Amino acid sequence: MSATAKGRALMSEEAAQYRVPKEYNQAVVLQSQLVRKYFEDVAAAAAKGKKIAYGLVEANPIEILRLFDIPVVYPEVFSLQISYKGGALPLMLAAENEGYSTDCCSYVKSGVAAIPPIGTGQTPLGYVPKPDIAVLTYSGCQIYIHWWEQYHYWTGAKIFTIDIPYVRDYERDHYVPRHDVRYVADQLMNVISQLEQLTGIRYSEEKLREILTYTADAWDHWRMALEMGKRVPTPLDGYFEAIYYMSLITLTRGDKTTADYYRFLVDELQRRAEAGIGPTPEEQFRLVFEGVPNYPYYKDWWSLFKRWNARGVAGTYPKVAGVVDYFRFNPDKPIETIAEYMIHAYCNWNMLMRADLLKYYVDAYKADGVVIHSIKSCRSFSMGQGDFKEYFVGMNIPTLMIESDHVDPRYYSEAQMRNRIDAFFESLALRKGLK
Amino acid sequence: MTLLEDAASREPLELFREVTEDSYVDFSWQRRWKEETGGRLLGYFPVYFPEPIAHSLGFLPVNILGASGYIELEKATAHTQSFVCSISRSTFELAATGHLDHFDALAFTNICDVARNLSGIIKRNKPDKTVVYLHMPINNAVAPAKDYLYAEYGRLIEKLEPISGRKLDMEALRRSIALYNEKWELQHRMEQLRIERPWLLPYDEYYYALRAGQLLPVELYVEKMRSFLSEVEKRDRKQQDKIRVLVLGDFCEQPALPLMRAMEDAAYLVYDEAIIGPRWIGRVNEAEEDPLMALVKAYTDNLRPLTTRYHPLIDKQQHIAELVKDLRIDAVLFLVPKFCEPALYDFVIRKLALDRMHVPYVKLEYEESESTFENARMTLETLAESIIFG
Amino acid sequence: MITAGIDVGARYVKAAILEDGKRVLVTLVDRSGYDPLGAARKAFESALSEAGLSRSDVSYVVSTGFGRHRVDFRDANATDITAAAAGARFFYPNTRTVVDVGAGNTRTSKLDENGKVVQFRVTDKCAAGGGGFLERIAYYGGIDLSQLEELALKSQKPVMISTVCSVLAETEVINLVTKNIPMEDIMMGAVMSVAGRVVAPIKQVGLTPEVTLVGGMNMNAAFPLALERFLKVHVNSSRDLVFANAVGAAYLGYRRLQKRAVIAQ
Amino acid sequence: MMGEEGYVIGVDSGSTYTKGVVMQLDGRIVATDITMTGIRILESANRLYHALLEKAGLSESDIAYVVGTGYGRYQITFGHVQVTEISAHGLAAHYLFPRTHTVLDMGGQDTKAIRINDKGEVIDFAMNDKCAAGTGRFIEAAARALGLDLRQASEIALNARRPVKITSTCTVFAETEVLEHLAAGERLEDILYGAYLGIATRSVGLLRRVGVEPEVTFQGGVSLNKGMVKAVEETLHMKVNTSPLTMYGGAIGAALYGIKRLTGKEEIVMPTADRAPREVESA
Repeated sequence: MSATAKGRALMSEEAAQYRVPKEYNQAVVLQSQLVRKYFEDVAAAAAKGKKIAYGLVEANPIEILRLFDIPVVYPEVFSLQISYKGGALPLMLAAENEGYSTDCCSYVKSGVAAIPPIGTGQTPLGYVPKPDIAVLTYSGCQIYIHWWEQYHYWTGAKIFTIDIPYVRDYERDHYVPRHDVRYVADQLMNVISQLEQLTGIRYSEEKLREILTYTADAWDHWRMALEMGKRVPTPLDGYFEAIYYMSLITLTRGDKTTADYYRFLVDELQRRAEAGIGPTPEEQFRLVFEGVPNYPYYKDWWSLFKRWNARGVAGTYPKVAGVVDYFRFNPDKPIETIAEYMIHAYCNWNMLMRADLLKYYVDAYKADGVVIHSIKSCRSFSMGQGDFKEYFVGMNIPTLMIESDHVDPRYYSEAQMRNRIDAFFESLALRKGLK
Repeated sequence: MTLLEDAASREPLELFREVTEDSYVDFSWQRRWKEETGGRLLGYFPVYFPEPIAHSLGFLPVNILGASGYIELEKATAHTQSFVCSISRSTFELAATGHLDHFDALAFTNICDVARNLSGIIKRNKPDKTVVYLHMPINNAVAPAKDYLYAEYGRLIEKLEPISGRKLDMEALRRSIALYNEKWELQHRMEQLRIERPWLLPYDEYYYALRAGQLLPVELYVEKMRSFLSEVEKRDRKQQDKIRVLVLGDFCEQPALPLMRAMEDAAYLVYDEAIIGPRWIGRVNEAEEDPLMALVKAYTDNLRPLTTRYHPLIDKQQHIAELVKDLRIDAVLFLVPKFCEPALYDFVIRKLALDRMHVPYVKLEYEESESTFENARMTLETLAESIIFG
Repeated sequence: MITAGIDVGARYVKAAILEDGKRVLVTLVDRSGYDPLGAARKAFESALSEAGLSRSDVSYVVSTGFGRHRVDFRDANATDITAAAAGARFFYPNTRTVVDVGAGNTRTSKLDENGKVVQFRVTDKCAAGGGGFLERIAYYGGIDLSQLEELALKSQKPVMISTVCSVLAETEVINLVTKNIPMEDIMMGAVMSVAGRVVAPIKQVGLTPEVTLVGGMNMNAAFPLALERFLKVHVNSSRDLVFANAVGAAYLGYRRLQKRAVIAQ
Repeated sequence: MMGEEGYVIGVDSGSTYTKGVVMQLDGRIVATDITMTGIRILESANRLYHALLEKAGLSESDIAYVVGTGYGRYQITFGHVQVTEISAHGLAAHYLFPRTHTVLDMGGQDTKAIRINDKGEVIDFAMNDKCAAGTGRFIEAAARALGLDLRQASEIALNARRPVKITSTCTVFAETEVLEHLAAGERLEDILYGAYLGIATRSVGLLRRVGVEPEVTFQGGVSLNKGMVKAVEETLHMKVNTSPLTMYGGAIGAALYGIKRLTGKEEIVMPTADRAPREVESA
């Protein structure tokens, strides 16, 4: 094509394929090494006959389970990793042959179909053991309950229940009644005594405090890394890269290696900022992202934004592992701080608080607009996102709504996705006077 | 003549039908009740709610169950996605178009993520409406659950007292519990009648009588239900050679009555989960010293499974085996609302048990706004054919 | 002894006439249009004239399909699944699994050794509309259904198209068209996406050979092949099986008359 | 900068039909044409391109700029530049009806609600979600199932008396509902208009997502369907602008985008001489 009108210079293939130079991109390499080691350790423990626990990302009970030396498998994480490596479709079909509907969450379908009796446990990530116990931390997603029930009836796994009330008072933001924290704390003590009987290990508050000290340190540096998105230009993509960096705060939180990792991450982002390096050649658009990403086509989907030199500055999905902007761990009151951590998972916040958090991100991170990625599988995230759009249109904040699924590849159509993303940036360019 | 005088003179079934159809969109009956009696209106969505608490504070607790296809989903299309159940979308449409404005408070509970988020977006669009979201405990096997729910009901009472203009009185609550126990008892009696002699009471009549129980003042309803049931029990109708079917899945979104009629041509639907909320807890122990704790225990200690409420001590597969045996069931129909994820997961758990017991079953999806039922009729006929002419 | 079967489907009416339950005299197709009863009557009359028979020669008429209740000249009616089972067994006596991909829903059933339906499944709403989907793909591809069949059979590397529902599959075909993928690979991909949506209900009734496909999808030879790729088992398919429901209904009528004759002795 | 003479071609390679328009730099439309997109996008775009030249009596050298839009825009290798059909429909609506602020575009596959400013530039837009795709194709499929051609399917719905409720968002369910109502003996007009009202309700819901500000212009292939226009106006309680040219909204907008690139003009409106009588009184 001959004449490239000035408008088209806003889009560039070079930007779409851009990779951060190696010396500024070690954190993601280190992260995938540590994740691979985590999977190897879990498989080894299972081979030695240790009891395996299944855990959930929201209200992740990892500190308690570390106390009793119980390895934890997170079906949400192995499902998204299988999908990221292109292995989700056979699991969808296998689950649907067993009677699961197309409307069931694709996390649940791949999580159940990957292990016996439906699957074999062999996955692109290596062997994934089935659960002996399943710790149900019902926070932010009702389908967690139904998912854990599936494991109970398919594999006989024993369910340990921790019911975490929703942050639900529409008259007072962030209000958590006293009886909520006491209810969660009482249940934590109940689960602790059950785990004492199961493993024969005595509960030691001193050891829990030590674990929580590492957790708090990793947590604070995870927050420092994410808050670098406030800088103009931002050294990191507060959505697409943050989702890579999010793995360890979930899988291995509570030990020195993880705390050191997030210190290393903050240094690397610091070095990037000083060298003017970022996830794209230049920073033309700054965006806040709401919603779960598309894992099966992650890199292609990301390049639809990179093509416009657009960078995510903040995202709500990484806060599923805990709203790190709002909550801080206090190792001195271990049980209570874990209870409060479990309450402040992103989807456990009500819709008004979620809308306010997004508005805070737009202001504090100086964003040009919001991208809402609605996914068919997850009604906990997606139901009512249309209302968010109305809310932001009312405040004259440009908002794009796009749709696919987070694990099931059958819901991603690139032509439609690209059509909407290009149109959004065309109107955003006009608005920013970049014509 | 006042509304209540007119209602008192009316034939029970005629009143039940009128107030049910009025509750699809307008709730004009409740609006007139509020104007004439000065009482307060509380709308709750869609399954379980502790009605006696609201009643003892002068509220008429009303079960909002979507618009059953009688309203166009225009604002709902803007604010929600299409992969969400229709009852939540039509309930949003009712709120957004002002059909719920005369309700003094709206209450929601944690039955699924869709209903939870619905309460939030209704509050954002109706900022001056009192919206209460109750987190009902799911860890009901442990003692702390009771203290938690007791305090949570306390939070509900704190929100309702300023609207009702008076403090909760324990004796008033005891009287309300007695009244509602009678209502639940009558509804249970009708349920048993459908199980034992389904030919006496067609599905439409059963449905109108059941739904009216959460639309009319309990005093009026109990009186009308007594005379209605005695009339039904005296009916003399012929029993047909139809299979006995257990229906599971319709606990929230309301199946269209013509759909149920089309299926009743082929089988007796002896038990279903429509309007399960009020029938579910059975009885509140009136002998309990503290009536509020009695209400709490009626919830936490109820071991009857319900898809929208988890309980660690319940074995759903054992329960369906007992249900099939006790109700002499020939086949099970999983009637699942489109996009209703909780129902779809319980389907897998229960079908595994039915496979082991070699009990025939079939799954059908429906939407409240459906207007064609040929597929449903044909499916039930085939089920019946394969059993009767086997 | 002459019996007739009228299958009043959502899109097409099919009529079949059977002699002594063995020989199929004639089978006929007509569009249901917006007067299904009129179309049923017309199909029956033209079947009679084609077979050189008059109305009085027919001892028993069984209706089936969507509009079975509205066929006022019937002796009895049978549901699609019962008629499909009888029709499948008429052409392939060892059938134990029947697959009926209709214009609306798709139904699968499992038969015992003497052909009785022991279990059946109806697909989810989202999996419906297989037939209509292929018609639209052909129409907008600027070809007719037989060309679609030809192209699909030629495909070496069929492309993966969504098996969730036909609306998503159509979105995907539009997507693939923008990527210049060979036409035959898109067409076979489309046929496989319809087959893919039928696998779950087949597995749920238990895959017991022989598997027989009944209904309109027999017109497309690529469809049974696509199904065989998923099931890894032979699928009986032939042009006759397009009329399995109508022939099955006529056969049920014949068996009914035989029973009456036995009772009469 | 080019003078006022010279020609621009806009090609809208849609999911179902490929439409094209030849325009002069002063904004006059010289020729329009349409063909089925089919499976080979570039072939049908090329075929259309040469048909346009013939219709306009021009040769390739007269064409200063070719702009592609629609799904197949990246396939049109003979084009100079592409633009999304959302931006294109915005420019076209402003060109055809200058007081437009909200555009409803209904094509074969997607329904789009677009808010534009006083120069036809896109402020905000919303598109149907996956379960509601394929409305244009559904209307054609329903017409074929009822044994009607498109013109009949458009007029016949106008004399509906009691429209049948067809509420499914999904076109597969809607088609089953149409066939079942047919088998139940409902009147043809009532079934068809019932389907149109269902689609209109969802489209107006989509318009709500971007906010409805008069005037509203209805574009895309479905805007030719008088039954659909009536259903949208009835649901919106507001008149909508349509004309024989609104089905070419994408192609016109693409051509206008080319003219703006070449001439630097901020805004282009249809010359009053070209306006049909009805449009003049509303311009």
